[in-house]
Amino acid sequence: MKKKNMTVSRYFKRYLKRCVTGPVSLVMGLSVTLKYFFNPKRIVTEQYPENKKTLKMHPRYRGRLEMIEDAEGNNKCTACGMCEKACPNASINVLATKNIAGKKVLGRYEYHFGSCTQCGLCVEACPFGAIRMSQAFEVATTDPTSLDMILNKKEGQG
Amino acid sequence: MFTPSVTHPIGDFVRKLVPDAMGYVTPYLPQSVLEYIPAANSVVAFLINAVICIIAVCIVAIGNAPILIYMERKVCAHVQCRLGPMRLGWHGTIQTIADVLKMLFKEVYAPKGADKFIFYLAPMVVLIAPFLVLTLIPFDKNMVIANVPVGIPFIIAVNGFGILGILLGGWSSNNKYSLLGSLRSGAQMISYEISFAMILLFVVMVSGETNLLSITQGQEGTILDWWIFKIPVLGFIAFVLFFISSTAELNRAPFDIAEAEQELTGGYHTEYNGTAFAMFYLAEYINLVTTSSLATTCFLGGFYPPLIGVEAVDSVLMMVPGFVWFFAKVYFMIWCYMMVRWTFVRPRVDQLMDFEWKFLLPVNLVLLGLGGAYIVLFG
Amino acid sequence: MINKGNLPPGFKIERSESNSEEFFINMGPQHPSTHGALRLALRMDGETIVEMVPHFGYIHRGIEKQAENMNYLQYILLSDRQDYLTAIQNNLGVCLAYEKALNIGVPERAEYIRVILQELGRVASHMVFFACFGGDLGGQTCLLYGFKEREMVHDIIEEVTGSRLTTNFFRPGGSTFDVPDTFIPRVKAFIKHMDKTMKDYERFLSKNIIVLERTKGIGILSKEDAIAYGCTGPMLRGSGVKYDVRKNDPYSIYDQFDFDVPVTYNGDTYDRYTIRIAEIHESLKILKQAVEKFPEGPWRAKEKPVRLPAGRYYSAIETAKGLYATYVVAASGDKPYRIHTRGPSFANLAPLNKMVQGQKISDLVAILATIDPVIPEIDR
Amino acid sequence: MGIVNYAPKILDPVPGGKYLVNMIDYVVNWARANSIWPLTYGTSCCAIEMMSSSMARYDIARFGSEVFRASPRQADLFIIAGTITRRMAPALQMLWEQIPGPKYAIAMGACTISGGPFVYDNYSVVRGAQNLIPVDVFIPGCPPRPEALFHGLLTLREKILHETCRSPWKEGDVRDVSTLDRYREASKAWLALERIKDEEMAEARAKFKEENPEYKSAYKPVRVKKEEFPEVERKALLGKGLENGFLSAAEIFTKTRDRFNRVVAKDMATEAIDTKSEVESADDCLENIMKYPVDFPLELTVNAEDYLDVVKFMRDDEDLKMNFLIDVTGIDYEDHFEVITQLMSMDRGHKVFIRVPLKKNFGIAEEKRANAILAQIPSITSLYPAAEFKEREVYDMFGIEFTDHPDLRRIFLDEDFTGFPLRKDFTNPHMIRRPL
Repeated sequence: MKKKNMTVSRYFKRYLKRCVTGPVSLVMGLSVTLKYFFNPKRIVTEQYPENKKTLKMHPRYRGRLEMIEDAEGNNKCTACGMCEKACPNASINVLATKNIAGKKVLGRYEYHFGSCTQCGLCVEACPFGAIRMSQAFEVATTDPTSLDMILNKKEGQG
Repeated sequence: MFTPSVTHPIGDFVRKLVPDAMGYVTPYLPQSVLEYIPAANSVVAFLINAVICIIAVCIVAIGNAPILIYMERKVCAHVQCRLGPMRLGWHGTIQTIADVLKMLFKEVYAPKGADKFIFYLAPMVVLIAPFLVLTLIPFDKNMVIANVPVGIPFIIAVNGFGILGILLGGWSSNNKYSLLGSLRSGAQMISYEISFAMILLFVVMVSGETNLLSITQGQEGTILDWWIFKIPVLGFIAFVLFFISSTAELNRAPFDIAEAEQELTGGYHTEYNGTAFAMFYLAEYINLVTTSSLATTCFLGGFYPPLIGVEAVDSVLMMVPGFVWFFAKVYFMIWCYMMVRWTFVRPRVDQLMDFEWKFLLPVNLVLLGLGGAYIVLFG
Repeated sequence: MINKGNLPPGFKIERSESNSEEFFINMGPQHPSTHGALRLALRMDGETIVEMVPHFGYIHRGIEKQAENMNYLQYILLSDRQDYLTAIQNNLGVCLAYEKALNIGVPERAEYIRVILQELGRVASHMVFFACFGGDLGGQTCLLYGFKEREMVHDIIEEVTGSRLTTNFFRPGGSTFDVPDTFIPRVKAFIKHMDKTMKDYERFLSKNIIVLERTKGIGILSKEDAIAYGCTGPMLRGSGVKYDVRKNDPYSIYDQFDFDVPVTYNGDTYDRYTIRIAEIHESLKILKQAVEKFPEGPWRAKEKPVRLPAGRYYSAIETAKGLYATYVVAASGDKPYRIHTRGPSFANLAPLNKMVQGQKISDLVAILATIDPVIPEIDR
Repeated sequence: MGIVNYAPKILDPVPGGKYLVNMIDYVVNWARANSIWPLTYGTSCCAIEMMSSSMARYDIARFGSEVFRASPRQADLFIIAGTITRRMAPALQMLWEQIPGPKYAIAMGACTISGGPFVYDNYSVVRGAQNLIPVDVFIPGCPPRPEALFHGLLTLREKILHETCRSPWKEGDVRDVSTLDRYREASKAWLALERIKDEEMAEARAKFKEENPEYKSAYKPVRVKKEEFPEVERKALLGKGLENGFLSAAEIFTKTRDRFNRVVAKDMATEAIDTKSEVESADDCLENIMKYPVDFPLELTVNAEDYLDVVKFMRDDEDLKMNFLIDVTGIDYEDHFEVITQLMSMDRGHKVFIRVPLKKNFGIAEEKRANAILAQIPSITSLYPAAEFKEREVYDMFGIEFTDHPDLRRIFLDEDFTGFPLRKDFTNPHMIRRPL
């Protein structure tokens, strides 16, 4: 803003101009805040713990991984390991076992929530639609070991 | 000079009470003590008076601070389209109490290499100035703690104390950010002290008084008799200038370059924690009260109700006690300070100096001259 | 006497006269205005900056090393985490490179989805800039105003992609999902709301005398310097070079839209601010056109396994910050041999030292805010 | 903080003191739990969500936590938002130490719980904040929503309310989980279980087989039907500069080849270093160039000796006018490096990528090689100031020295870091290979 070859008259012209435009601009700014202050309708706050009942995530929201189970707790997983391979940081362990007929079925679907990035690549990769991203978002815990979860309740079918 | 003189009701009561109480005690006292009774009488009266005054100041200062902090949070929240504290008490009313309690029970330590004595002294020094100023403010006709004849010069003299605390705090922290912050603050406050003083002098000049009570009493009458409106245009300009320079004096945004969280991570109080930080925090808000009180006293008619000259309305307004009006005005001023704080961005340190020396000071001088002319011509 | 020998690493200026007032300040890595984990070593003379040396790497996460052992699709989600403010744009940048390699095109509807999300992302990023710029200048309220509008964008983005910030949405040939039915009405409502609010915000900040004083003539970057230092995006256009990848190296269907590339010529902090505000308006203009013409039809091209043929593939897009280029070196297999990202923030930060010399520490904050760097994208 | 903890000692002997202690507990805990001031600290994506949570829509102020303190000395809560790198770790620990007690830490996001997306193949990220400082609450998510952060805050509040002055707050322990490989641990544990199960089940299985020799599973997994999409042809859009004068790849090549006869344009798929002594003919090169669509930039292979001259020529030539440096980067092949200088002309709109193969200096003893500079190339910082940081990056990542660089230091890693990460043979004790 500093110009060396500024004449006195120009300096004062600028000075006076700023004396006028300055306060005007400040009042304009103030008018915006006053408008917002006196208009409680503009408040956009969502009060989380109080609005728990009405708070709903979008249907596509990617919370934590969960297994799709029917009423009896059976899942559709065949332990093919596609999700495991798709997972960018090996947060999923598909641990297969043999059932009584000697066929490879899902034994334990271990999921490391602590390192999961919720990218949804596993759901995309699953050929049988056995897993989905849940809507859970209240997931804070004081115990980090509880973040290593087992998702399936039952062994896989087969 | 500093004889605390709570004027009529309490003072009289005390003056009456002490001899009465002594009357009950004297029969049981030995003769040697009784000789000193007249002297002791006045000493005891003095002490009781002093205690009452201290309590009164503390109530005004410390009682107001949590309310102000809560108010600040709510004002800023509503300006920013949010709600502010909501969960503690009704709409978060007791949030600040929790904050203060928490800070009192925090660990306190000084950083390595700090000058410990000065480090802990600084927050106390900061508190001195606003308390002293508060003693001079007339909250109502009868409610002034020290009715000092040289009120305004005394305020100007005392106000410099605040800088000292900030400078000491910044310097003793052994932190470059703190040092920069305190240096900025020192430069800023010393500069703005000048225009601050000048506007007070303007008030002294037009009212012809230095005593704050007299200045207030000079504004009795309708709303147009307040100094802000009594002198056309000049009064209002003076009020705006006072507002600006007092904002700078208060170290509040937009003139908060001493704290400048984005630049200096907190400036002079970067290294303070727990109770010491709470004292800085407290000082900021007590300062806010004192400065607003000063503005109210000097420009907004002090404890007088805003009469508009219509009999019916005025009689209603008159029914409200003076100190309510006083605090209503103070809170309005504080609200103005807050709106300004949450609206504007912060100027740079050299621009701040430029603004003071190239704008405020010349305008002030002109104002003083015009004020003098006005008095000569019309007053 | 300060000579090169006893200066900390990186400082270059030698001063012959002894200057006892000089001292060093360390800004960051935890500092409210360094936008994350940037560390600036400042050599100060009182309040004036003599020289500044940036220290990077406080958030260096080795993304490029990690990418060598990931497959191509998995890299898309790492690109989210580079410049998280424009995550959705980074996704596209990576996908464009894959599309070049696989030689697959994108159906029209998918292109429109892309363009709309791109521009929404740009508005969101610029709103963060507006917020942080105001906040760094000391106006806390500005910080909240900017984020308020950004939330609306992210709500739309979340509805479409399933995540607010790290979208991981685009795939070679289209995207993971089609947009829901509510998408277009919501975007329309957003445009309407934005048009109104931007007026308020401009009144709030653009003409404010303190802002003008703080920003005009501060941190001047000349046209020559801007090109030589490799600045892109609003930095470059603020200095008077009308280069926009959307116009000059078009991708997607940006050639079908009518929009201007705003340009200003002073190259100071204020210009970089006005450029971004103007860009918000331009983005809204594109959004309006895209919403009007939004077609029906397939939203994705035929899915192919993402195995790039050996070769080198380069794609450039214009994110909110500037030129975001992805360079993929593919060998056989489904893993890249090497992926390199040219992030805009890294290059934009290069002239910072030149810009801040002789300015005050408060100016540094303002200049840094208008560079609008995202540190994880610098460090990668 | 100490005063409160003496309360039981002083008040317990007093009759009714216990109630008083309980009352003090209640008041102090109430204050602490409801006035949590966080520290302004954030490194990456989670920081933005943390900021969002303090903004108008979510408004952390409702909990009394809007007072984000920039100075750690006034904060109570450390929300570790974002990835922590090894370089950042000392700073993080220092910040934690500067917060006066009682203090709490929230690990926000996957990176601070376990390393998140950067668990495997990573040499620089600390796998979890709990390795460095005691963490009270973990919020998984990448990044967690603001609501999730509030849930974490409420969880922390519950935790604080359970403190008493008989069992006062004390700094927790640091847990070293940095070497924990959750995937492999789980697999290993499962294998052991499987073995036992196999042994146990062997009989039953044999019996089952005997009984149902023709057994076939009744369960048929159903594949999810995916939508069919048409194939679409890709359009190659041609760029244009600010002015006219766009040169096609072939034109640029012939122009450069006229001046430097050792410059060749190879097929982009080839990676081999030019071992042959004779240079490919210009026609072969043009054929290579024609193979690719128009929006592929021209890639020229240039000798290290010619490199500086070629770049200078490209910059200064009136028709080429390569005034903009996009990037300088490198690639490591087994036996050679390649430095790639990406140039663009802002005015004309064309791009040239210059590939410079650099033979590795295998004269250095094998054990020293990891930490030694294996190749040299002249720096172009004097031509393009933009190259300064980029070349430092290449130096940092590959160990290629740029001669005449004004300030060649490591840029992203510490000075004492061993090895150059983007070399293919790079190893680091902190790195865990990705198991899949």
